[in-house]
Amino acid sequence: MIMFVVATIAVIVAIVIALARAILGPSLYDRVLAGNAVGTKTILLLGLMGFLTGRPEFLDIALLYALMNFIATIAILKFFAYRTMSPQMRDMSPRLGNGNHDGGADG
Amino acid sequence: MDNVIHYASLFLFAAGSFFVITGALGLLRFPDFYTRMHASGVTDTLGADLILWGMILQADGDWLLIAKLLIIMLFLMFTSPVSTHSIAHAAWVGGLNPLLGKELKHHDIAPDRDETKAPVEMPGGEEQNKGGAA
Amino acid sequence: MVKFLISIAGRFIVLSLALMGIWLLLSGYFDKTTLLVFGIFSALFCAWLTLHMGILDDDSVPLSVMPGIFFYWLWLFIEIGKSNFTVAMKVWSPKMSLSPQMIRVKARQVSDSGKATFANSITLTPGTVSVDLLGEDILIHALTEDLADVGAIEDMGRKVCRVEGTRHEKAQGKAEQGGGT
Amino acid sequence: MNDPVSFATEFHPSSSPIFFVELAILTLLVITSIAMLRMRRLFGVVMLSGIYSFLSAAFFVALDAVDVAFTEAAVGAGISTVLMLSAMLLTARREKPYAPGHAALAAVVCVIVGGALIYATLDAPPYGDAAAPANSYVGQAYVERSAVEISMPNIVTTVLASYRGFDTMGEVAVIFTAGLAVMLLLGIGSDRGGKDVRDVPRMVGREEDGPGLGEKPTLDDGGKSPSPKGGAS
Repeated sequence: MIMFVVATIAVIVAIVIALARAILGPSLYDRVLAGNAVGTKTILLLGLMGFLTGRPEFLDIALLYALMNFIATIAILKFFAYRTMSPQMRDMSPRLGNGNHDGGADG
Repeated sequence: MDNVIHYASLFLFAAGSFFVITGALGLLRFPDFYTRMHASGVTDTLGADLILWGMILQADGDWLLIAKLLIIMLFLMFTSPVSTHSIAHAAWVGGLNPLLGKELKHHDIAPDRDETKAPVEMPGGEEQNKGGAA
Repeated sequence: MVKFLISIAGRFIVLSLALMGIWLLLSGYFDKTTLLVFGIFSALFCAWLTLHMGILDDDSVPLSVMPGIFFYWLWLFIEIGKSNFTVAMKVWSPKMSLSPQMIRVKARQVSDSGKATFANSITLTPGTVSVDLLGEDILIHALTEDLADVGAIEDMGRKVCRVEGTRHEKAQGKAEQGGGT
Repeated sequence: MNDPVSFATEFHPSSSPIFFVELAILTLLVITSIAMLRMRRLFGVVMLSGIYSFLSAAFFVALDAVDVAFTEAAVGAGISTVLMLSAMLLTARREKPYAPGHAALAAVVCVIVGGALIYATLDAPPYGDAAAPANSYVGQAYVERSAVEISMPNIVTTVLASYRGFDTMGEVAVIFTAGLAVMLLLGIGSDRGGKDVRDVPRMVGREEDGPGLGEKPTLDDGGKSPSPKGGAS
């Protein structure tokens, strides 16, 4: 039991940190990355929670999460790369964005 | 035998937790987007896998459970590089420049886009001053 | 036998069986006749859809790389472990002496799935992420100079070529040509 | 409520680790929603709402509501992110500054509605109470009889697909129609739709309220944008 507790605490701490990165930004891609990281950690958290409650059959939902996380990330990035959800708009290449996107040494 | 499995999974959980925290810390500490991406990879690969292996050892030979855990692991193995690559690719074609070299200097090497066409807002920056407020 | 397995009919049968197996694993019911019939029906239907859409090729059911790819994955797991330690040390070291690099590596794989395997392997090993794929060039962002080891990455590429080589003989030759760079 | 046997404490003793997991997730949900409120960049809000649905679905699992969690994961984290991004293609990327008067009004409405909801939960039976109405009348009959009558192992499935079959069929028809309508409106899969989406916003040029695709290519907008969020922070 104690190992599940330790791992759960670790995963929750990791979620907190990733959430901080999602809030701090600074660039959009950082947010997508943080969102993706939170998704991965939620999958782990779900598995751990199943073991904590003694009902690990609920792993199905972790599987679904893995799928959804992937699909959401790909959809978001399609949105950035092509600025559209439909392939017909592919020719509209987005303008080069070039702000000051370095986040400083320690974010 | 039971003891061996117990200690092995204890070790796997400890190591997995360490790597999950490491990945998250890297996500916070590293200086720019491209380097943070590597840190997030640590969580996705080794951290998640170690914890999942630990769970497999704890599954008490319930092979349906083991199969599900293995499928999750395999799925993470296949999807996480694809998501990481597509984030990196989107940032790259969106013109986000990486910090390179020991001095972590900006290098203006990201591919140029046609600036007259389809203007959109900056993919990067913008909320530079937001960090303190949030 | 092998020839049959990599034909369309063989792929169809293998895909249906695999889908049915996954269905059984995820549902966990083996004695409910109604559910089993539905499961068989959905597996066959999905396999038929794949056939109908014309994507039942060797990329979607990669039977020809089957034995070799598992050894490659085993090797890859070890590589992932090693490079994870490097990145983890960078994260915890107080000074974080990073020196990110952008490098280019040739992807000499013949098939798209081979190239994807190579690029994904690069991304899976922490410290290197494939950023762009232009023709045969993979653009890689590496975390430090040590990790930006072109030789090691091309070695990985050769391994992918070898796995793939069971069906594309010329990949071998191509890989050896560019091995020295 | 005044039941001598408190099922809530029996199922969820506050010393149980899952209780702390729930607490942690709830805290994270609060933090996420405050961050969403304070953020003016709509993309960031979409990203955070994706994170929010992931976390809240995890919370549903902690509460043993797995079917709700399934729906939340599929709809909240998957589809709605995509839909909101598609909507952002047609509208602005940044929230307009709001008038303070409206904020006060909204706060009053929120407090009243929230208070009413909290007041309503006071009457709800404790968590996991076997004598609660949801568990005693029809629910019990479903639990007892579905295995015999329908011979499907999953009770939720039997209720949805058999006992409430007509209801479900109607729901599916409605959702299918709605989905078709959305696809027609967005023009997904058609050549014309995509072009229309690009052409219309180009007419408008302003930065804050102009549609994202029509924004003027202001080069140095990057770090020091004089946009509404400056005022908010």
